[in-house]
Amino acid sequence: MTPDLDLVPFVPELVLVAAAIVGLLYEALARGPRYPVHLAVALAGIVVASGATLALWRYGGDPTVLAGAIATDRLAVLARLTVLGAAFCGLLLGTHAIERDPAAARGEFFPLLLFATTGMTLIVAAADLIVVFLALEVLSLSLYVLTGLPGRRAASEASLKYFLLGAFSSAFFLYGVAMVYGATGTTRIPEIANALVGRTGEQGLALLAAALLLIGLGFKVSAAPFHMWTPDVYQGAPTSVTAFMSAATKVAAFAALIRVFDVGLQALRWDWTPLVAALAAVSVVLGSVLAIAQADVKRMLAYSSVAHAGFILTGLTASNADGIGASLFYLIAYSAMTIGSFAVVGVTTTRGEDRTDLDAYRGLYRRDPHLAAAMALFLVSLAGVPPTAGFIAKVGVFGAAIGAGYVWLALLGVLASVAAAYVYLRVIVLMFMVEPEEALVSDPAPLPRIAIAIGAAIVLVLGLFPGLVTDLVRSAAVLRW
Amino acid sequence: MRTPIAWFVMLSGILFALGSLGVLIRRNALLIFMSVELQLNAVNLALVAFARMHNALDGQVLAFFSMVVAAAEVVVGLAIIVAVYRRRQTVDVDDARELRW
Amino acid sequence: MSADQLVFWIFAPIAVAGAIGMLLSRNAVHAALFLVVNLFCIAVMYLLLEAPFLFAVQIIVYAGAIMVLFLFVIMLLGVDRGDDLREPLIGQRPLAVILAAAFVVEIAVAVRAGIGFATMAPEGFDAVNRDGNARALARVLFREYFLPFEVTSLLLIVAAVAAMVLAHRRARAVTQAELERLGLLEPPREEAPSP
Amino acid sequence: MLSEYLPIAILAALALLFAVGSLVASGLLRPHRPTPVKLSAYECGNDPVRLPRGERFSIRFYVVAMLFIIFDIETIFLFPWAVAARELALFGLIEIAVFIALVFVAYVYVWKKGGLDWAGGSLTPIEAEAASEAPGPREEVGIRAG
Repeated sequence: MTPDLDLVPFVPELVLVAAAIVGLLYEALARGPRYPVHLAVALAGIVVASGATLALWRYGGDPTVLAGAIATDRLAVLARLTVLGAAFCGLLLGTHAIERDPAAARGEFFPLLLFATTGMTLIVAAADLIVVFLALEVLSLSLYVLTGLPGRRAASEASLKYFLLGAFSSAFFLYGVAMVYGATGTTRIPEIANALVGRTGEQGLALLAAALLLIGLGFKVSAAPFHMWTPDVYQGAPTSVTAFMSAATKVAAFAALIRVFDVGLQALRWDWTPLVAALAAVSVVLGSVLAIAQADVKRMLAYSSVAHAGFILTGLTASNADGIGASLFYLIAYSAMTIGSFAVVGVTTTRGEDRTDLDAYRGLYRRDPHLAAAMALFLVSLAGVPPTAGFIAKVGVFGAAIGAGYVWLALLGVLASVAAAYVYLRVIVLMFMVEPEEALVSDPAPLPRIAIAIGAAIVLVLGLFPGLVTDLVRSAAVLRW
Repeated sequence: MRTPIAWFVMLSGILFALGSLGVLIRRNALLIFMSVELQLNAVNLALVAFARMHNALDGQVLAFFSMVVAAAEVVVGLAIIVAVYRRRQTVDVDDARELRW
Repeated sequence: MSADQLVFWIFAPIAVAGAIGMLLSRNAVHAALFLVVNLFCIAVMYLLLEAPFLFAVQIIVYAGAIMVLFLFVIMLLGVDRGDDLREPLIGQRPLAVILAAAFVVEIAVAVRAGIGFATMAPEGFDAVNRDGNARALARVLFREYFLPFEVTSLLLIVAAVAAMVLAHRRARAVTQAELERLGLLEPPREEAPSP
Repeated sequence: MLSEYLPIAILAALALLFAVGSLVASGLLRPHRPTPVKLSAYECGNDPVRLPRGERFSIRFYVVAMLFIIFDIETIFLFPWAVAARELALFGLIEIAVFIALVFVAYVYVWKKGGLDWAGGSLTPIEAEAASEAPGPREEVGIRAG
């Protein structure tokens, strides 16, 4: 009795693991300057994995393969591509950071980033809760290490905080898995759905499971009130890692959330959508309000990330293809904006040292008009002003929430967006209207600018021609199981 | 004759709650981490109890995986704690003896 | 009361007492030892639940490896400083206790609804454990869960990298440079390093 | 079912009894005549001045312990596989080979990065200097004694 071994839907992960292992062995065995080779191996891995993922768009086999562990639907394809894009930009930014500060550089950055990416692509495709859990651990452990990699005090402490709260949340997630297993006798997400659909009467264990799983994933997507780690970790981690994880972790965790709740616990949606709505409301309000009080750009973007987690959750209150599609669109748009803005933060420096206080942005336009324009674009998009991707994304999630009857949530979202716009406008005013005080220089290195250009292009294209991706998103939102 | 499954699940729930309590009230990173280990063990107990209830071994396999994850987590977590401690110990002599967050 | 129930009622209170002891002890070593007591009691529960392989794994992995590593790190960091038990935020403690109690009540409600307090485990686990628990477990593990099994190897690799990167060599090299910059250390002497 | 474990329980009880009994017996039977000299901490004839700065013992112990955990886990997986190896046939063999190969990568990495080297040979120059800089308790005591 050999299990079915259709490895095709698993090729992206195989490629990423292979690239990570080559990188690790290279780091162990090679001597001399290594970063070009590391970068080439990692980029090759990501590009090949993206190609393999694209080929899966037309995959016509079973909905799940490899003993029910891997889903083959288009949600997995689209979310994987987003994660891989974020990893691509993260690699460029990380290489730049290494070039700038070779003394603090570690070659392990590349394999670790690939392992984190593997965990993320695996989690979005996982159709078995235990695979979700293991993938969550692979990505989390890699990110804890990446956060602490520079060995500076702030990074180490951020890593510790991230680790402790991450482990805490993993325990909740795992308890949720255990309760699902207790209620249904399986951890395979489609089988859970079947077991729950036919059932009448008491769902005590399954409801408890839903709450626990939501807590566990809520930590990972940094939804309030489970966001305590976000500002400290985003601030303490190296900016390249922050850029990568702010986008990719959110995509991965939200894709897992969509699969677990909209497939596995679909039968209980009347019970869990109010919980999601409550999380969304708290996140939107807390994130927007606390972002106003920040004087550090990375912290400000961290709180903005909390608010955006709330907006994405708003879309998920509509537990249907509309809601999932809107959330997916939001995830893609948000990834581009957040990576772009953190990339700008990464090159706004003084004498090679990161400057993350708002003062560093005074008069950025005079010093570096392109950089200032790009940052302004990202901030406008984060604020949700047309004609950017952020605006289309917000319209989508609010529409989905209204369609599901959560009008109050959509209204709250609009109000919070207006309040949060002040945060982003403040930075734009600093960049364009104020004269620079010190002789600040922005880093002219090409690699981060490529990442910034990619982000800006996506934000603009999605904002001006959303029709290009709406069909893709809509077909990815139809879950096959 | 035998023991009701619910007893084991309740024991697991109590231990999990005590573990969460430990995370919330302790301030030493090592003790917080030990509380997380307690939580994971409570989860394992529930998994094994449910396996017995369903007359299947899947739950035991899941508990097995969870132990492996716990081991990997311990290695990473303690490495981070050691790294933080060494930094504070040697660079910042003033609060060298604190390990809080 | 059957033998099984007797064993349960001996070890369950010890497990809870061990957990509470861990929560309340000031000294990290004591806390670790309380945790070991708790882990051992849970291992006994695995026996009651007919999972002897996990009993062995629990003893080997947790008591034998994980807790030893914990004690190692406690020794590395020093045992002489107890944890500060003062409240970091006023009112946080009672709130945490209330939350934990609410959680237990919630579990009780869910278990009552989902399982029922009197429901016994079904007969026939011997058939499930055919040819011994380890072998039966292997059949499930290596056939139905082969993908998660391979994924765990990634966890082990990441753990190895973590230990080498964070705890091994470099931390000291950087510290040296930083110490010099801060003027906390005299410049390196010319003498040969000690053997 | 549980009676199968009775011998183990009896053995555990005996071991506990012996350990506790030995301690109690030695406490009751030994002569108890303390003198100040006997009670003083012994370190080259002097009271220890203070604990050593830095780690209380080498970080290398930690790295070795952590490597032990990783390979401990590997063996834990090998055991059930070995018990059912015949039944699992070729598929099981391939699985375990892939697993071992992946963990072997970790092994090669750790080995090449010097995680398995004990002191001596593996010290980087900076590290060796740091080691010679760090004032240990022996040094202090020596100065006081002189």
